Amino acid sequence: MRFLPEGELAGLLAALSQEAEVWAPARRPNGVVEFQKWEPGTAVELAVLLARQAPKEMVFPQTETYLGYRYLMACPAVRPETPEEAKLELEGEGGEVVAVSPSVSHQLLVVEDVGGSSPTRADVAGVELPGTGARVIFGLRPCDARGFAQMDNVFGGYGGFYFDPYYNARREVTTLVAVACANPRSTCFCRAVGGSPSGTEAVDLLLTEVDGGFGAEAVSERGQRILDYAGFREARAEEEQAVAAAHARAEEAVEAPFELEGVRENLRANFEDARWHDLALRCISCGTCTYVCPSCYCFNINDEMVEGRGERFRCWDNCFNPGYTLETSGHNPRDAKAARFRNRFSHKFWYYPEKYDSLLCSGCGRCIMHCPTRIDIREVIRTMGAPAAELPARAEEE
Amino acid sequence: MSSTQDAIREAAKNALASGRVDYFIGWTQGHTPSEAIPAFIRRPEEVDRLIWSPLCHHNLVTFLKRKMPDPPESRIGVCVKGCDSRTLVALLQEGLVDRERLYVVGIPCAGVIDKRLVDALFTDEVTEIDFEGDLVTARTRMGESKEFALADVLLDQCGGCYSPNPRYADELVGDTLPESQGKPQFPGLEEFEALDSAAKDALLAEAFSTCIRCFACINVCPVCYCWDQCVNRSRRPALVGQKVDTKENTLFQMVHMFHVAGRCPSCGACDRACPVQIPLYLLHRKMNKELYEMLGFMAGMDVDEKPVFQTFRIDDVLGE
Amino acid sequence: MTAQTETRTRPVKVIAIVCNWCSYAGADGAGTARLKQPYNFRVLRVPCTGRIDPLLALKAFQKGADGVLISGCHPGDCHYSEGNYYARRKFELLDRMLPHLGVESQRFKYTWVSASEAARWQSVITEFVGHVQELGPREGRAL
Amino acid sequence: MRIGVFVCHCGSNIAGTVDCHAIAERAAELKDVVYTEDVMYTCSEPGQAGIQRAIKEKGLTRVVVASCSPQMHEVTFRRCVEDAGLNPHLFEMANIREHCSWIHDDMPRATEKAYDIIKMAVAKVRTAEPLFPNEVDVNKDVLVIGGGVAGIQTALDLADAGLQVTIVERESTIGGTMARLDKTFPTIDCSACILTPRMVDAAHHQNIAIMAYSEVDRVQGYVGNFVVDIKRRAAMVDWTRCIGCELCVQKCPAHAPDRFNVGLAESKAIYIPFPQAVPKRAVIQTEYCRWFQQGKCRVCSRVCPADAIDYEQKDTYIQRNFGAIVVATGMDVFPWEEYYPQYGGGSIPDVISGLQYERMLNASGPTGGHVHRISNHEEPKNVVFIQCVGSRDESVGRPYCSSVCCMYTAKQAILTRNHCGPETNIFVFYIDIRATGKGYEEFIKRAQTEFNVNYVRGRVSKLYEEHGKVMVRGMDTLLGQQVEIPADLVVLATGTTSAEGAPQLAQALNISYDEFGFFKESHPKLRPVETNTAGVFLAGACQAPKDIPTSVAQASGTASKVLGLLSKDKLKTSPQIAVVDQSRCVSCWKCTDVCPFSAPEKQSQRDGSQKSHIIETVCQGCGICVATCPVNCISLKGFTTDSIIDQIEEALLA
Repeated sequence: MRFLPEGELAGLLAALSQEAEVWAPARRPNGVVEFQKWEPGTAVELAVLLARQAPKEMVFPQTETYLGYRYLMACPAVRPETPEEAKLELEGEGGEVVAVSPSVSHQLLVVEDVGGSSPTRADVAGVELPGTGARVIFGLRPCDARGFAQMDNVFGGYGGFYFDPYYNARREVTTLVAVACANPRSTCFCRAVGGSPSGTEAVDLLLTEVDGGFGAEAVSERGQRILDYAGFREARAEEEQAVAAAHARAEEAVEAPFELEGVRENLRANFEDARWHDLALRCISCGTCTYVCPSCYCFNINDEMVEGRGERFRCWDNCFNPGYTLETSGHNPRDAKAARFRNRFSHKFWYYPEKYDSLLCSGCGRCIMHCPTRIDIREVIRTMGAPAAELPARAEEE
Repeated sequence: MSSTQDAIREAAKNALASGRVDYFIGWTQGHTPSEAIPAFIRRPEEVDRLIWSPLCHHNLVTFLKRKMPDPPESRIGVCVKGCDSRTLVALLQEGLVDRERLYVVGIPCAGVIDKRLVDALFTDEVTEIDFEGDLVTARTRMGESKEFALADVLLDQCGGCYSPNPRYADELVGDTLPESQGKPQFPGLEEFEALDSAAKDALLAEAFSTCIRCFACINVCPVCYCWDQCVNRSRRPALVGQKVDTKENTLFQMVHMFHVAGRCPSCGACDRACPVQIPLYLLHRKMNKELYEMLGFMAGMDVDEKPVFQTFRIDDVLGE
Repeated sequence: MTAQTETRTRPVKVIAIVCNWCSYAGADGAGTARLKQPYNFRVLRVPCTGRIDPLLALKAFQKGADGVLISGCHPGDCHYSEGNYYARRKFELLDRMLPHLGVESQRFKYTWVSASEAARWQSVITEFVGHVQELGPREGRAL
Repeated sequence: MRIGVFVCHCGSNIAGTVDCHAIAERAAELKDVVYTEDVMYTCSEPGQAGIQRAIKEKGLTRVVVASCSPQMHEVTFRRCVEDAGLNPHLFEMANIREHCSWIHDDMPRATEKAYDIIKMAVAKVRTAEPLFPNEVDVNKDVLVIGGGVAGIQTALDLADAGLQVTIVERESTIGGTMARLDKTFPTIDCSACILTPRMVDAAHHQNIAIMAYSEVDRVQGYVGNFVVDIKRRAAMVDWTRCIGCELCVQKCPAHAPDRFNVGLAESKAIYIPFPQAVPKRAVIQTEYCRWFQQGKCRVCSRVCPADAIDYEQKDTYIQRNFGAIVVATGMDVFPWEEYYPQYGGGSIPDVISGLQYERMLNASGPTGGHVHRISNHEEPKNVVFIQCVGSRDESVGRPYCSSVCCMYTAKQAILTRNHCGPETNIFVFYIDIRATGKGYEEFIKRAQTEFNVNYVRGRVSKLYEEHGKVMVRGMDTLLGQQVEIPADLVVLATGTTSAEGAPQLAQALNISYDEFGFFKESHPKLRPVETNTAGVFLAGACQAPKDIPTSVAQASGTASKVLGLLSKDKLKTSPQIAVVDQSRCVSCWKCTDVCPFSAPEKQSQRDGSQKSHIIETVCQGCGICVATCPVNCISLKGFTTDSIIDQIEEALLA
């Protein structure tokens, strides 16, 4: 194990920022801790366990422009008629022009580069997307890192089904330097979903804060390279012990509020259960839980255009949005609040696991912390993930 | 305080036992004793879950809005504090809730805690808050503990509250509080008002740049009822762009603000729901101050009144 | 000239949203009387000021307008009898709030110009655009 | 979508300041624009034919004409594209004349602006949808407001054509201002001899109902289907019984100023304005009546042979439906006393208004047609007329010409000569003589030559009393010297002003009025008797000061327009109305709160919910509901929120 003395932290970040953009948790003017671009002088805030939002937007920004386009008009009044246009004019019997089918468009869709930030899909490998230079996310927690692993399944070309060039262009150049959790919150439940306050899934380098500095363990080749920084030294035995003790203490502090076994099957069995409605009563159907979540990945695609110039972009979407499953007919199969509510938990503990054999939750507890009415995912899984026979009774059923 | 709590439980029990309501909305303890959360009680024997303390900040009128009751035709019992009741009055003014389906328990309120102020006193997670008279004790998960005066951690809107007593209720529990006389106060605006235009813009730009368009402010707002049809989501007309950036986020917030103009009594639910702590309350309170100065109007005071923008007076003294 | 000074000195863009019956006709009258006016305003015609949602004015600012003018029939003269009474309340609130949203008060005005007040239209639009030009273009604002 | 853009030169009106050809070329780059052209006169026959040809040959599905104001030619071009097979609402005008070329000098900048205006119009027409008018039944009854000579003429014309006409007259008799005149120019024929037979015709016409002593209280509805509340003022006399015998007037002990005689005489508290009144019915002026003021008397009640007196009478309201409304409320005499302190402001008895003098000249007037001084009843030796009092005078806020004073002064001067004989000196102070009608100039010449009237060119600066005379001090600008005339009688050629209450009536009718209270016609040349509210028409001096021949001519013109309108059994309503997308309606009912016309209604849906629905024939298209609907699910056809946003974005595009 290597060791970074406390005084070397700024030096490490400075060294990292020579080669990469470094993002680290820091306080905004209003005191909220968010991942921000680190610059010399930025105070990294590690005492607050979780940044307000998971760092997923470093790789999967909330708004991302796919392409820009513009319409070019061919106007016969000022330009010679194109052969295509000439063809559209149908000769009448007497030789006079009788009509031009108004349904035939004269417009050409031209994919145009908008400020260098809008590659076509074909171009993506060769084009520099914003934020696709080397990046280091410093100070994220093991649960945050697991969120990336869970999103990777979706965007990374699972079964050759879908490879998201934008996501991967960033993901490939992003190094995750996690800091193990020292004081887990009451909302933490990583252990219940197979994680750990010192977990290393998707982590490149794991730091553990102990007296005098950080114990450092490389998990990947990339992480190993960071350890080349001269500020690291070999950890002393008592430091290694302190790291192990910190890990153990944190492990202890995380509650395991539910058993995973059978959850998937029980969710399926309880799909139509009326208790979803009871649990959802408190829900205001906003999207806070999904937007602060390290693994929620849904998005939609929009076009916005002014005077023939437009952009196609994607934005985060979430299952509480009315447009999420809205059909063109106007029908929404998930019209009721409870149905939308059910989807979020079922997706995380049933649909996604069925597809990827992994959960879509890393137990960070942000959804509990930030929910305006403190809806508790643990309570939901505990209730709806239990066998029907064990469910608490409902008033009407008595 | 505990007598008020008992009275709430009693009222809930009666309403449920008599079949007057299908469920009763009050507050209960959250997953730690540092927070209260909305509670939905269906059976008389569950009423002991209900609590009353300065932690009960949620405006439960939110859960009366259309699309919230489940099933939709439910008869509901609900607790309202003074400011909450004004949002209920605003809904009643427009006929947007059916008062026949409601049983409203009004609670005079001397102020609720701004949990964010308490959290800011600690680095660690606050998991316990106790009250003894005007003394508040907060403890963290790691055992750190501090004491302070209740007045220091009240929501700033609670100081100088113009309507501590419910403006509308079927039953009143607890003792009526003295009502403030004279002009309503709109505290906490001086600093903002003194900024120049560029500084105000900078403040708003910083605040709105962090907006994630989660709709918590809008969905939690008791007088915002368009739900799925919110024009902020609408693509036709495309009033607000769907890109999440400072400019569009600002317009997004303006839609909320101008749509509740004349109906928002500054309950502050939006401000407390915002996960990124945008000072929404600042703008809404400023708007309400302007409305008061403009037309002497305060939202949600009288069920028989009409919201200001749905009516007019020929002799309004406005403009040129 | 650098890009920045260009920005500071470019002519401002003003959107005037006017009602069909009074102010649009007043502006027509000003045209018929050849009353000279500034170049940099664009007129948008709607049936009534009551049809103008204040959010449209905010939208205009957000999309880069340096000033927004709303003009309709004098109170009492609305073609639809009541439209401008509603508009008066809404735009008064907007007028009061804009300075707190980072838009200087002189960048917005709501007023009344009747169909017969061609000269008044000329002076209203000329003064308004003048004030906006004094403040200069708005750039990089949240709204 | 295939949009054609036609840029009009309007001769040099536009092309003088805007490079029409260049913007036509540039407009071809706009999205969806497939054809552009600049045209000398788009509104001309070949111009319109060119648009129609382009629609057919180029397959245009939408058209933008960049030319003058839509208030000028929108109707023209809508018809033009409709004739070529397009829906008329897939057309938009870009006003680059009134809003651009005419207000600018600098061609490059004006051209840039014109291009922006075209871009906005193209953006708007892109979102346009074909709209189709609805048809509604037409009520063929006509309301004429005002029973002066113009109202009577319109009513008779319409009634002769078979329509049912109701005249609502504020006074207790019809006749208006003309009934008070002695003679009319330039023929010096008797005013009453012309008017009273027409009044009687109106009264006896089976198609005309006269509601005198009544006022229009409220107007609802729309063209073809107006609903009008009419207030019948309490006359305190049951008109169904009153026979107009005037016995009550003779016996009434209470005196009142005689309004018909403009204060030159006294009348009684119970009153019939003049012997030929139609209807000839008595009215108690309660403010002068002893019974109402002091609670005793009741003489009229005792003497009335018809038992018509009813002290308990109240104002009554009736509601009637009409298809069209003609406003013929006439004018008032300028209240010179308030504005001309230099003329004594009414304190000099021998300074009177033209209308007062008219009554004095009249054989059935208060003096029996004798001209005498007010102060001592002596025949005047020097009579001075002063023109343009309350006309063409910016200092009293009356810049307009009252159009009748020059002529009636000449008439009165001639009559003075007839009444007073050759010994009397007659002076007329004038600024200019405006004698533009048929035979008018000759009439002035006769006054000057045949009747020896001294015309002095100049304004009178001051009138004051001295040694029993009214001293007239003024400037003779032709001689260039100050003159002072010791007058016995001074007659002010008082100008005309809009009728009292005209703005209030305009507001009730939703029509425009100018700063002086005269009602605005839709277009001074193209639609001179129409207003901007469909179905409401103007006749006579309520629109602008007019003399009798012009009023009567206009009144007949108005009648023909009303007949044209009501010749149809059904009317097409404007399709530019609000419509609710019920799938998005959140049933908040704000629309029902704010609509001035009660157009939105609650409509039950199959699922039991209620959604807003706007009644097409009631909606007037103002869009107040649209701006109030929080979800924007109401759209105003032709002015959708999208089209407004698109125009804003287009205008602000760098």
